[in-house]
Amino acid sequence: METILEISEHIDPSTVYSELSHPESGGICVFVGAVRGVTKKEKVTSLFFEAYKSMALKEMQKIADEAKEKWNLNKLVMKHAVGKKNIEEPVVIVGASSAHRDDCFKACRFLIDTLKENVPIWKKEFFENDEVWVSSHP
Amino acid sequence: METILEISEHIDPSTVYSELSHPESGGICVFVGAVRGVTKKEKVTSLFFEAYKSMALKEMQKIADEAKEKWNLNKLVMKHAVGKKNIEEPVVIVGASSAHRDDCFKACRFLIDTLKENVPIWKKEFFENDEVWVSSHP
Amino acid sequence: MNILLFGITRDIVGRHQLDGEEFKDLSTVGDLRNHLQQKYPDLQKLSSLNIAVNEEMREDSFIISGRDEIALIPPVSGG
Amino acid sequence: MNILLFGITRDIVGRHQLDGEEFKDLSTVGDLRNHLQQKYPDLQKLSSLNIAVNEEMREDSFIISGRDEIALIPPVSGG
Repeated sequence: METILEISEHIDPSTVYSELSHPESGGICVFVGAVRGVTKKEKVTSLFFEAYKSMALKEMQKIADEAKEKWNLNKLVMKHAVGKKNIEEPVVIVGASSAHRDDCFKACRFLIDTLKENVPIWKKEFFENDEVWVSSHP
Repeated sequence: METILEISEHIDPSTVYSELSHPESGGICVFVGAVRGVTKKEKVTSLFFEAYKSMALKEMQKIADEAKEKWNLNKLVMKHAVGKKNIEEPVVIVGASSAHRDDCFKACRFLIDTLKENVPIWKKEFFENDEVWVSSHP
Repeated sequence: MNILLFGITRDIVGRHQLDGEEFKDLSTVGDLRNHLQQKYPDLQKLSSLNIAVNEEMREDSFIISGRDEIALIPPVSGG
Repeated sequence: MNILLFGITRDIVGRHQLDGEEFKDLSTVGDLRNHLQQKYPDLQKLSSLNIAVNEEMREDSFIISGRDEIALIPPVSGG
């Protein structure tokens, strides 16, 4: 299975279809996570992402391998942005293509859920008068 | 909720993110259906799609309205291509954006499943020596 | 009354559209389906054959009139 | 041994990286965590604090050596 993994300053949702397109794929499912202007009722001005890049890419590869075992996939993409991101900017793109749609839907959901749990990337939320590393404290 | 419905000769997956992006949306989920080179072990050369366009757009609006009632969505897109489509070409694009990812994933799956059941669009498969309107016969 | 034909129903009938003048004495969706299935027996072989009146799918008991736009809806297969 | 610091652990310690010379007598992941939590008490307030050795998350009993790349992994929050 062709797998594209990337951690970089800018990720581009407009190219993901050409990356996932495959002559044996009838279905392509993509999830894009973007910066939302409000969280828990507070107004967010921007986010900052930091990655332990070499380890994060290894963890992403493990997730890709696990997805490939669970479902029949032809192609798979996982990309995460780092640095400062403003509202509406994409921060994560995951997707897969498969012969039938059930596989790519389930794989896509698994990719984003597992990325959020396991990949060493950290997000700081900037509010008007505060900044917080998300989930750091109980 | 802003809703984009379209039935046309060419649909473009590369623009769908900008169409679904929204300052209150943390998640965007998109499904693209494309022409697959094999179906039930036979080699497909191309597909042809035909729509009862005015009724199809009405049915798509009903599906969009139902999705909007079921989930918290900020934007929604449903596009279907008509005419002759070659292998790997996109034939359908559906997607939604929402504050949290669960809503856009569930809505996206609902949009494609319901479109396939209810919208008056017909697909003919062309094989090397045959052509068949899909699902016409028991 | 115009009757629009799509997909395999157009192939069976051999036309995109039928002039409704011939069907003006038929009063319901069910009557129209029966009439067409007698005249074009290959329509009986389809997995299903629904009828839309003014862009809404209708039951057999639905009354049709000369001003309606009617369409034959064979099994859909979009997506 | 280098110790890499990310996210809130970098803010707490005030540096991107610690020179491992200070920790050369510690033999396990658990020992290292205890040592750091004593020296930087704010590390005890985190929801969790994992330790990666050569880019793999390791249990407290895992033996560390002077050649390892070690990283403090506070609660991840990507996506």
